[in-house]
Amino acid sequence: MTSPVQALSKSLTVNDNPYMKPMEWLSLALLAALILIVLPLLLDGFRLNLVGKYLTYAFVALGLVICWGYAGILSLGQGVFFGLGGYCMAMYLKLEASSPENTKIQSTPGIPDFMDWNQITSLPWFWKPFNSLPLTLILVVAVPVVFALVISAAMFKRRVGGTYFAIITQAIAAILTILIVGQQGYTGGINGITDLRTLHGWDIRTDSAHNILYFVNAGLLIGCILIAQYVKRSKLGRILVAMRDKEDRVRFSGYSVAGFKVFAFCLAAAFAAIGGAMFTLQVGFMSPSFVGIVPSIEMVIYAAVGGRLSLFGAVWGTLLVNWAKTSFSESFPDLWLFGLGALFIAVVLAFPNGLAGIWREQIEPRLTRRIGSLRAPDPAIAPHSAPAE
Amino acid sequence: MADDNDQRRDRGLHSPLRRKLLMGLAGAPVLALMPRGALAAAPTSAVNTSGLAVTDSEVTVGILHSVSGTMAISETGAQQAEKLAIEQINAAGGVLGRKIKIIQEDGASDWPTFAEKAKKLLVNDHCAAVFGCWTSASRKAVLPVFEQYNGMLYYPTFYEGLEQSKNVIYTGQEATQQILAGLDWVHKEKGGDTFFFAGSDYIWPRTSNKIARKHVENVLKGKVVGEEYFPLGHTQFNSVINKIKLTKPKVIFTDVVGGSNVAFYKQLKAAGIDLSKQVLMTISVTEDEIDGIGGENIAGAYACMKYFQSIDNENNKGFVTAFKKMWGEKTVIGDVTQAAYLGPFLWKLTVEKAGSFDVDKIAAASSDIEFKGAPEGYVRIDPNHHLWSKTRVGRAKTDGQFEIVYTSPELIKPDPFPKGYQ
Amino acid sequence: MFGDYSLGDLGAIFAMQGFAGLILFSVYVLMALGLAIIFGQMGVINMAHGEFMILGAYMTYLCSSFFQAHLPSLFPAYFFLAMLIAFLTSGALGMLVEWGLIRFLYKRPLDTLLATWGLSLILQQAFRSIFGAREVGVELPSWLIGSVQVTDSIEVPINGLFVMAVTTLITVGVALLIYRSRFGQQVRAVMQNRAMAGAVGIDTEKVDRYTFGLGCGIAGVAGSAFTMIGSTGPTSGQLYIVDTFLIVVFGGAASLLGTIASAFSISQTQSTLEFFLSGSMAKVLTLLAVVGILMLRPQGLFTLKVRR
Amino acid sequence: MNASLLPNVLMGAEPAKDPAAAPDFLLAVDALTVSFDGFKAVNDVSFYVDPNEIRVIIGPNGAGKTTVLDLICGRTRASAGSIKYKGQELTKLTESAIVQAGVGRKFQTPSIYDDLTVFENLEISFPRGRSVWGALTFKRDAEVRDRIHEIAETIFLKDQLKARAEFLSHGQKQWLEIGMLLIQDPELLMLDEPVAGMSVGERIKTAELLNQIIVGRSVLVIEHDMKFVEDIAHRVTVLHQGKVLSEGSMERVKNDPKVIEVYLGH
Repeated sequence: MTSPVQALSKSLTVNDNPYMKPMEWLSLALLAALILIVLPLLLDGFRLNLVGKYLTYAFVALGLVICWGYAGILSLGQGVFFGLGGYCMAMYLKLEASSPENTKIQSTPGIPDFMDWNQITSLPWFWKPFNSLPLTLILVVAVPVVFALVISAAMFKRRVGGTYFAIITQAIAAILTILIVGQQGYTGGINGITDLRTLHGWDIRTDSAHNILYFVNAGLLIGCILIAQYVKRSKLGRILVAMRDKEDRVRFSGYSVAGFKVFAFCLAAAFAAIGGAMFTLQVGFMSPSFVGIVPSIEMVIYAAVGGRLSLFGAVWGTLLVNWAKTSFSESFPDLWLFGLGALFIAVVLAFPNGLAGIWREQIEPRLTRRIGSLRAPDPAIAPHSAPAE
Repeated sequence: MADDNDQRRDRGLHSPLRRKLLMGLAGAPVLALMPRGALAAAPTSAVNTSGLAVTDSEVTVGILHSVSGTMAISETGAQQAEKLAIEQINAAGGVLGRKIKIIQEDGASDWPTFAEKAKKLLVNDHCAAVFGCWTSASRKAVLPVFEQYNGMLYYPTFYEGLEQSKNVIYTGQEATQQILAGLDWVHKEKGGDTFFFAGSDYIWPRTSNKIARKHVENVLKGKVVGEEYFPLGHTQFNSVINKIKLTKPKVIFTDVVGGSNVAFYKQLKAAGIDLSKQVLMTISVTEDEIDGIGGENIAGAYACMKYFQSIDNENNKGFVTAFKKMWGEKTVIGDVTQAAYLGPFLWKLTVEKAGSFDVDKIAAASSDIEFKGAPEGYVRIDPNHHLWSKTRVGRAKTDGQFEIVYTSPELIKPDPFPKGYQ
Repeated sequence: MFGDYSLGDLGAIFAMQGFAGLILFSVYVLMALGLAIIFGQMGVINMAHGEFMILGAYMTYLCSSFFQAHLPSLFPAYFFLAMLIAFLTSGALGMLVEWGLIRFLYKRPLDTLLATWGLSLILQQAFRSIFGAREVGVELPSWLIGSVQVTDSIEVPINGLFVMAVTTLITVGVALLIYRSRFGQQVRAVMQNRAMAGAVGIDTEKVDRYTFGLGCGIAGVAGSAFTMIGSTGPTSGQLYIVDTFLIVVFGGAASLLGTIASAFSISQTQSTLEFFLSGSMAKVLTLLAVVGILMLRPQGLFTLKVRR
Repeated sequence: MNASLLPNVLMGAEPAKDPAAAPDFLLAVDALTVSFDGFKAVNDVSFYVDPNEIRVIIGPNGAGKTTVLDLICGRTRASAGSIKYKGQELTKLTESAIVQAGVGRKFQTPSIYDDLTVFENLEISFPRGRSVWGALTFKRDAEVRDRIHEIAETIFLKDQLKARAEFLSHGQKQWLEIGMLLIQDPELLMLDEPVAGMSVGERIKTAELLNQIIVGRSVLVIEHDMKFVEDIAHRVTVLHQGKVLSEGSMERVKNDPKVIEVYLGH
């Protein structure tokens, strides 16, 4: 009785769980071509820097695909992690820009200008680690992830989920904004941390620096997509999908659901933090306006427009919404809000799977018919599903 | 009638400048001296050596304010004043014989958007000057952009100081200019010796209050009995009102901004604090804000500004008439709106003095530029790129206007890094 | 910090501080009641709740302008009519929104959140286009201005008393409606078991629509009452939404009593903290405490232990 | 495995050991009570299951049968009483820890992952890589594949391995769920109405399936179908209004007057 089973299993070993399916390789190639070749060739330095800024939001959207699309955890506080990552980077850059020579007109030279304005005479302890670049690079990811861990472990252990989690993350975003604005002596207040100049002596304000940072950013984004893809096709990815649909059942398969949710949330926080740090480097400052509720919800819409289950969609969605925002708000600032509002509604009512859904339903079938001879992708394995309930 | 006024004023301010120009550009084509002749101008290659958007007949400038988002409410007036000023300058022949063309961008109340759009105006559009920004945060966001790409920003809002840049002309007051004379006045005239500070929680109120506290404690030998800050948008002030009642200050000194203002004054009134008896001095309420607060809620409060719509002089009458003609009878004009109106004129005068649109030359030529046609009266640019101006104290009336009760006798020197106040 | 004041002063201050807390409490209850119905009973997250409030506030503003211009003799009484109009307008818009949007999303609560956020953006821009970007102030009839002298040093603002009275009336009305009326019975039936309620002949779609309309209508009245205290601008609604949701969640979403208890504890905490700390820090600490408690006790203050 | 080697449990063979003589129960439920809002859904329930015993719980609707299973597998927390599994207290453990200890549970309505394929459903239930790190680094190696194919064959789904579970028939979904339990290889298996809602053909196949899988483990079954109960039960516990009404062999229970009155007599 074993031989037919083994034969069957052999036939399946060939390719039953590849790292990426052909269609995914194609998507990756298209995306990489766009952000690494096409856009840099087509756009001038200014526009390219702008795209670089948008791509930092794509990190957040990518995290949301894992955490919201796959694990079903909607966080309305991703701005918190984006902001924390960005602030960590900004603190390092600010310290570098506040050398005693640069700040000799202050009453206490060598500390950031806003501290001096607020009668702070020595560097607060939590700023000290940011004198070191390697430590900063670690903290950029570690601080948001630890914060995410603290928030999520407490809540998921107690099975707070769904709408409650969304509301609480939103409240945390609100709290952090008020705190940053209120503690301006330590944080730069509502102005944020501005006038950042050099990264370890390298001037980040020049056009060539912007170009280099753009490619670093794009490279990191593709790296994060590959990580997310690894997670998605691992058993953990399937557990996330299973959990989203039947959380109880996963428990009765012997998994500690809270642990998996915490992982998904922390991964999303880590991605957001990397995006935040790259944002600070490319834009040259960080302010509390990225921490609050409004940017956090806008970042959700990027993921929704791209398709909440599609890693590549997250990037496309982010680029599309931001492109629309920039071009609309240049010509019709009033219409833009109507447009954005309508986009939210449309994506929920009419296109719950976003751009990726349109691609899969309209374009992919035609493509596969063309290249069907290469290898027919298997619709059965991919989790094509309507949004979680 | 409005046109008459404008033209009169324009003529008045052009004639001495023309002479200066003559001296500065000896041998330059005579055509340059004919302000109303569009064709007449110095060759563009001479007045623009740094690749700005200047043609033989046109010069491009940017206006960068929030048209959308929470700050749109505040920034509307400034933007309107800048457009009015530019229209008037164009009607009078433009700058160096060139009409001013406006490119307007929306900062959308979002600081990175300000930075992004500022960069666009400088890098893509090569604007010769940009008039804009309102909040400190937006200015901080664009400042590195202006310094990096060598642009020229005319910033209209009264602000906290602690800044000075080659690339910015601050047409509003820095904090000491706005506050100190007012505190002296309230101390002398109203016997103010105990103060309660209440402000919104961000850099401008905190810095202003810091300066005010030093002045009260060190110069006036008075006492600050309370200092409170609220998140932006806060609407519940009953607790602070109780604290005010408890501490019984002679003077309530406020810098609450935005929507919070309305709640603050309404609740103050409801709690029985009568502004005809209790002295309240604000540095954040202009005619614009009273529109939302309601005159009856704030009547009796003193505001410390450099400009009120009710200033009685020829310049201001002309300005108010022209502004209402352009933007509607119901519009009101506050301090920042007037400061914004100064920007284009100061730039024009500087360009004409420098004989060039080049930013470096303008930055250098800005010192000691005088503008006699300012609605607030005579103003002058200090070498530190801030304006010399007077401080006025006005008392709010129920109709939303201010009755001016004090005007500083002299122009006050701008001092963005005040010694002894940091 | 109390050393400088007499005992009488302190007593008066604490009395007035307590009253300040009560006003804040009334405001919170008004904001949260409508949401407690929509979120607690229907499970819909209405992020546009603040905008429904602001709609009510704008209606009050229109009424006030109209009476001032055309019926100055009736101006003292306009506020009552204004509240009614606010209720009807916000309620009607709410029913329209339920019909056009919400009813497709009952099974996807997280999606209602996104869709209603979109709705709130549209409403904000609509307010801005119609009423202008500037904040508008509503002129109050003279009898609502000023304060009542309770003792020499204790004064109580009249508009505060009025807000408290309105809150009490509305709360009692809603409680009667939900727990005593036939409509309330149907609402609770539908929420507990939609299929069964439908099977026994309740028109569940109609109940949904009226429930949502009721929640929005109460938001409208809240907005109307708000004009006495704060300002009305296109984006004012967004300021309240986080507080309001926290109150409802903290109270234990399904219970009106919980909402009231939660509004009471949050308002008293905040108002007491405000007296000792700055407004910003008082707000931060209050919200932190609420979030902290919710992390440890996610079901909120009042929930029944139910079989899962 | 060879079907012919299985003991024919359908004949209702008695367990080898006498329960009174053996204190080492596999599962000991003692004075278990749970109340919802004062309503005691389970009230002072005690019973003991031996290794390899097949125990059926019967009782009218609302007797608390499903709640007892919920309590054992940690889905509901007990108000009082204890549940000992191989000497280990279960009332304090999380659901996943209880499963990892060796207790498997099949739900009343088929509970499978609609969005995943049959293969993936089984793979998730495979008892390896249950930690976050383990799941990330989990390899679909030969052992996993062989085991899945083996189980798939047992549950009649070897041709549906690549199909999404959503598209299975009701009976196939039940089998898949049983398969998911089977791959965990639990020592105590709890089944909640395993043949409810099945066609006659499916029922026969299911009985055959159950027959195979109960070998070498203890089984706790809730069932209404008396014919089925009589076929498989070693012993029967009758619950009524949250309390144990009667316990013993089917024969004895059937003749208990209390039972006849409340349940069988109707």
